[in-house]
Amino acid sequence: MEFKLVVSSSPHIRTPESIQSVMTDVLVALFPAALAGVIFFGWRGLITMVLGMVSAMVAEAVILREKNIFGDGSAAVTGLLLAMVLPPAPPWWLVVIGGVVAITIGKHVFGGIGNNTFNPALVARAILMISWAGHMTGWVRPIDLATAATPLAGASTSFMNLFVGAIPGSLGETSAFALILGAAWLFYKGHIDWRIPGGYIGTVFVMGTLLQGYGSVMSMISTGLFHVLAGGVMLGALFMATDMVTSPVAPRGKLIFGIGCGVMTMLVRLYGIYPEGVTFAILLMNAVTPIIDNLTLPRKYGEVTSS
Amino acid sequence: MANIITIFFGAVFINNFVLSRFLGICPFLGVSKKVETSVGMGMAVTFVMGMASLVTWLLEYYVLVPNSLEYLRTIVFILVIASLVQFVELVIRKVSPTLYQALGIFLPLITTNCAVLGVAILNIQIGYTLFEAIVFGVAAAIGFTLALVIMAGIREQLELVFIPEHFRGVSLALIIAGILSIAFTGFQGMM
Amino acid sequence: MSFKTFKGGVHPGHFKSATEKKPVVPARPPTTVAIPMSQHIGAPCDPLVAVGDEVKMGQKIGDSKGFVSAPVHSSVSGKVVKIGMCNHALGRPVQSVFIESDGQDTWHEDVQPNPNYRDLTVDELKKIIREKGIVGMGGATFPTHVKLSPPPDTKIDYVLINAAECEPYLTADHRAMLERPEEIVIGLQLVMKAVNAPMGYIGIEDNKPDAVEVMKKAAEGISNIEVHALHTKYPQGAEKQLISVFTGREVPSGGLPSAVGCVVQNVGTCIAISDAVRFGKPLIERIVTITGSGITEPKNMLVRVGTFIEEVIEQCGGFRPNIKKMVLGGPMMGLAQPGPDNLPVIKGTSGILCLTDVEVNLYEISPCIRCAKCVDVCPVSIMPLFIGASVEQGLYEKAEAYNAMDCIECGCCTYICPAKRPLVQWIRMAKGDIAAKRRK
Amino acid sequence: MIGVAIISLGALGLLFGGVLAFAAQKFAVEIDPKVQMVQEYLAGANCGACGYAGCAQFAEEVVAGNAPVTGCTPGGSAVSGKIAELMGMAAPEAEARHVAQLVCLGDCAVAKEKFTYHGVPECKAALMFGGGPSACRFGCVGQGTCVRVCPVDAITMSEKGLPIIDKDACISCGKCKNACPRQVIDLINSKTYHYVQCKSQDKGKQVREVCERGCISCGLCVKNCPADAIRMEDNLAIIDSYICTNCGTCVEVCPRNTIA
Amino acid sequence: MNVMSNFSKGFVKENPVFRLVLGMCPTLAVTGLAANGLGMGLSTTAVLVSSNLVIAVLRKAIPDKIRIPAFIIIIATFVTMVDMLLKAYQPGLHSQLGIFVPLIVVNCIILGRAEAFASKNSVTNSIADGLGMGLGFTVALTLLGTVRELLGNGTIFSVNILGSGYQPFKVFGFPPGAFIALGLMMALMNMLAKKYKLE
Repeated sequence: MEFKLVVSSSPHIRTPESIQSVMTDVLVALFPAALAGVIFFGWRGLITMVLGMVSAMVAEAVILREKNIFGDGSAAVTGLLLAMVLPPAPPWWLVVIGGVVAITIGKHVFGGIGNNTFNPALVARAILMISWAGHMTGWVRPIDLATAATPLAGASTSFMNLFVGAIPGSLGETSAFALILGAAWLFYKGHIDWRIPGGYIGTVFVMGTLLQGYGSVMSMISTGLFHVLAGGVMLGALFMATDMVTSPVAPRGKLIFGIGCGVMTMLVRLYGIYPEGVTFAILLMNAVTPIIDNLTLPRKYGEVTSS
Repeated sequence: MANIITIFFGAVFINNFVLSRFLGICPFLGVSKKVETSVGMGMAVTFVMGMASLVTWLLEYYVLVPNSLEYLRTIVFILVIASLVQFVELVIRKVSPTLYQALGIFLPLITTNCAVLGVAILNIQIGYTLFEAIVFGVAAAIGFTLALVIMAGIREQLELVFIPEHFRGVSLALIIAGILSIAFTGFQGMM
Repeated sequence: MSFKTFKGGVHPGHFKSATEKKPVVPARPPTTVAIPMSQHIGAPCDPLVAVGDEVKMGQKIGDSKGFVSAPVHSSVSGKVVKIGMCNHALGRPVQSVFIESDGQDTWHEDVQPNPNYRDLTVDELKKIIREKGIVGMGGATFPTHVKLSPPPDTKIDYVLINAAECEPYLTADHRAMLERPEEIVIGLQLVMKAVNAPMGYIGIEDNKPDAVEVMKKAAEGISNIEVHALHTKYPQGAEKQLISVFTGREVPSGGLPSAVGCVVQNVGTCIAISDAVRFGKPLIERIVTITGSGITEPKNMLVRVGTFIEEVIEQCGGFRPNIKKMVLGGPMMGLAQPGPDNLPVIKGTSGILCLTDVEVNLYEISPCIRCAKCVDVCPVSIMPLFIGASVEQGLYEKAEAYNAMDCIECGCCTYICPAKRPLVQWIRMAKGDIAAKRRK
Repeated sequence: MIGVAIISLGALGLLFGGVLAFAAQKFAVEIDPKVQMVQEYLAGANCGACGYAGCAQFAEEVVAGNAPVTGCTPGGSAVSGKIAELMGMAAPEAEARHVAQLVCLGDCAVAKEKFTYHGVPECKAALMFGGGPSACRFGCVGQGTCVRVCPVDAITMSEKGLPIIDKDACISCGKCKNACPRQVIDLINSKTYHYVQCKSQDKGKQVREVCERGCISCGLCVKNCPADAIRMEDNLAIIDSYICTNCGTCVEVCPRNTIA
Repeated sequence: MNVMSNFSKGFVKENPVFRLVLGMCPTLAVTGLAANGLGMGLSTTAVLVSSNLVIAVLRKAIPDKIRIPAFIIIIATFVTMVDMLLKAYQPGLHSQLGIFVPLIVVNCIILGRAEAFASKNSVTNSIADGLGMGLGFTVALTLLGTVRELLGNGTIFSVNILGSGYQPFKVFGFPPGAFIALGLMMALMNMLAKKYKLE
């Protein structure tokens, strides 16, 4: 026979989806929030995001000795996510160090994509936060870019501003509207499950309502809503906690993970010395993900419950 | 009562013995390869640290202080802990082989666990009462167990992936501990 | 219009349009056939003929004493020219009887019609089904008489006919339903009688509305047979999933369908049973779908068992030059073959799939990104990602702990995996290793 | 002052010593003497660096064969040497070194392939399909299982699909030999005798069809060997290492350059 | 095994920190500043050498059954002495090292070397072993301390190196940075060991 055939194990047809396409979908989903960041915080925001992505991608390409700088796209996602949890206008070296730290310590010491235990962007953010707390809390008001405190630190604002994102805060976390828009795309593509964001946001709302919203029903609901919309909960719940690599795989585990993130976030906010706890909460839950995974294996088909 | 809760919460989360006080690192790195083993180790440590807190506190305030022998503290404490552990091990091994398999086999390891001696000395340095000292000892051990189990879970999962050669083993374990330590700083200021 | 569904599953493209409208055409009678002595799961047969013997069509030429086994028959009349090794769809060459046809196709005297087939006793029925070499024709080739002999204390409530044909590309069952609906119903009735089942269901995926209609008509007036349209979802036709869909029961892990009072049969098997019982014809031919972009003229053909695939391909106009892969069976569970040479069609060959570069993408294996899509689609709720990774690291005990043995090898996880990981292949390796360890 | 210290320490020592001595007798449990001997050698710090719960458990696991003899890090090389000796695992270094050698020459340039294999990169997995992609039933499968099992990374895969063994790095552990499903890796001392780089037991004609370098059992080496060290077994030349004088005649006469 | 090789193996081949992974608690805890690392290392060395000496001298006199408690007492005695000496002459360092001075007694290196080496070898060899191991430990601690201090504070032994414009990478001064820095350094050591075939 003149041609040589390929022999492989079944199945012989595969979904067209690939890691690269998944990562591209995530980038697309992040676009509205990134755009909102640029609108509210100007060209400095854009530079921060580009810098974050480029430094992460370059670091990854160097480590993998890969010429294609986009690679599978995961470094771009990490870099962009990192930039979105930074203040709008940090010093350039801060962003570059963050990108490199995320890719090296957050990802490649574990063996690269898929192996990391912790969310690389959040690892980098936490390390930057501990090292350069001053630069990491340089909050500014949208548009006029005057120095200001975040709503979580006591600044008053309206719900409309909270929802649209016209509040001081990290570059990509302020606009709940844009984040939801992007997440809807990921839901549609089937890349994220409702359980993590649902458990997370639900818990934050419930805990905010019950633990801080004293007084009337209205004040309870508005306090809960405030905790959901202010700070990094939306970005964390929709894009950070749902990171496939570092969250549980089983449905029940995902719900537990989301609730755990919510509880931890609210504990830090209400009782800790830090105004915001999303980073710590998600990192902590990342750490217990293997344990959750092992405790929430789904019941296999036809399992004999008791014999 | 509130004081007790503060001591407990503080020792488990805020000033976790392993992750922020650097006590008991050797067993933390050595015995964190399997979740099952780490749970057994944690239980043994909890038991011993509670006992050690009790005994050393009594010795300090009823033997050393009355005789102004505080300078012998290190010697006496380590002697007591070593003997205590060995004694308990011998007893358990004879009395209940099952308990020995689950708990006893970890006991020898605890003699040189600096967390035990550390907790005894800290109890005296901070000046806890007897009850507070025992709570502190047990809480510190629970914190140790928590860190150990989390670490073991992560390392079990990492068995399934290809770790870069030079990072295999302790090196990566230390980096994970570092990130865990960051995550635990979130508890700062609670209580 | 859909009936019910099961947990998990995937929705690959159907790719059935090339052949679903094409009636089954009989293949040219083969000049030489190679009849493998093992065309089923279980003990292989020993040849009953010697080189130089004259055989007739339908003559039994191989049998075995094993219970889980089925005899094989000659599909031509002629002379035995060789008994030796021949390639086999399952990968390893097996002992086969090579028969040169005399072109007469004279039937053997054992092949006699039985007009009073309705009066046969249960034992007689089962005996005929065994003697005529009937095996499951969906691809698994489990001897049918074994399926029809559940443990004595089990009561069978339902006979389910798998007419879902959930594998993409294949249309053999679809055409069989359109062309021979009565025989399917008779086959089902015979199976129901053999296992004393009060109720029979026929399940068809709702992407074949014409087949649903034809079958409903054929079953009209028969009170204990119902035809249902099922969700179009792979693996709708898998035994355990079909049982869940119809009865809501779950086959216990490691158990057989009879444990929950069910027997599942394929459409093709029903026709074969009807042929065997009514006309005494052994299983010597079957409908095969020859399709894929690598074949010049896709067709549904009635092919004799033992016909060389080379000859079948030739009758379909031959391969296109850009063929990359040849698969026996469907694309989700079929087996890729090194080539069409010296490889006969057997009882379980439901399709010959010729794929080109378009379909055969040689993906590189990437690291798992734990997206958990394999967990979502797994119809038996196991953890393909962990089993795969365990086997990759050589940790077979861990693979066992993640329920590798419960895998039905449907291929959903591998199909959906964005990292293109060969999960099923790893799981198969784990199953092999674990089974070997358990035997010890 | 000093007196008090001495008295109290002494009293404590006596007390604990007495209690422990009592307990040791009262609660004595039998231990395997070999375990006890291993325990003697260990550093006894109960540090846990070995990953086991203390020296006693480590000693047990070593005797059971589950733990490596080098596991005791505080003890260092001296301790591991002694344990290895006790366990009868001391490597005899006096004898000549046998290193892993590939005994197949069938790279993609000289050996035919039936099909292209695609899937799990394990030789065992590739063999499940029609007996593997290589047309030769005895040749190297080329999926690199040996590369992955080598503990010292001494094996790499060439571009032509054959493993290359770094003989200096090889530690003669034999893992590659055991892992190879086709058994085309042998531990051979290539300095003292020659060997045939083929495992095919097929007849010459079949070998010619699938490979340019395989042994075709022509028998030239057998005829020409001055020491009568070569015999033909199952269509394959085999050189007896005890008789081979390392003269090199067979290498010269082999028409397919199969002998090295 | 001669005296020289007993001495030198502790530096690289069997370095207690990087190769044997022992004595991790003080290694991580006190290396925020290079000077603390040096002080801790030297204190440990002093205890290690003295206890090795005494144990080697007494190795035939101590009954086998009670040797471990005996060793512990000897070690604890020296630790207490070092504790007192530090308190008297280096009060600053003493308070910096804090609880980790008395905890030298449970450092696995010391008891381990006592049991595995000093109790079975001559006095000279034991001193060489103790000195080598101790200095290897000191070097490792100082190295780690230097790296952490430089990155986390811009100084080495409190001498400003990176200039006043340097914005310190403060994480290396805190517990998480200790873990991460040691982890990275250990990976580096693994790489070097592999390269120079020190397995």
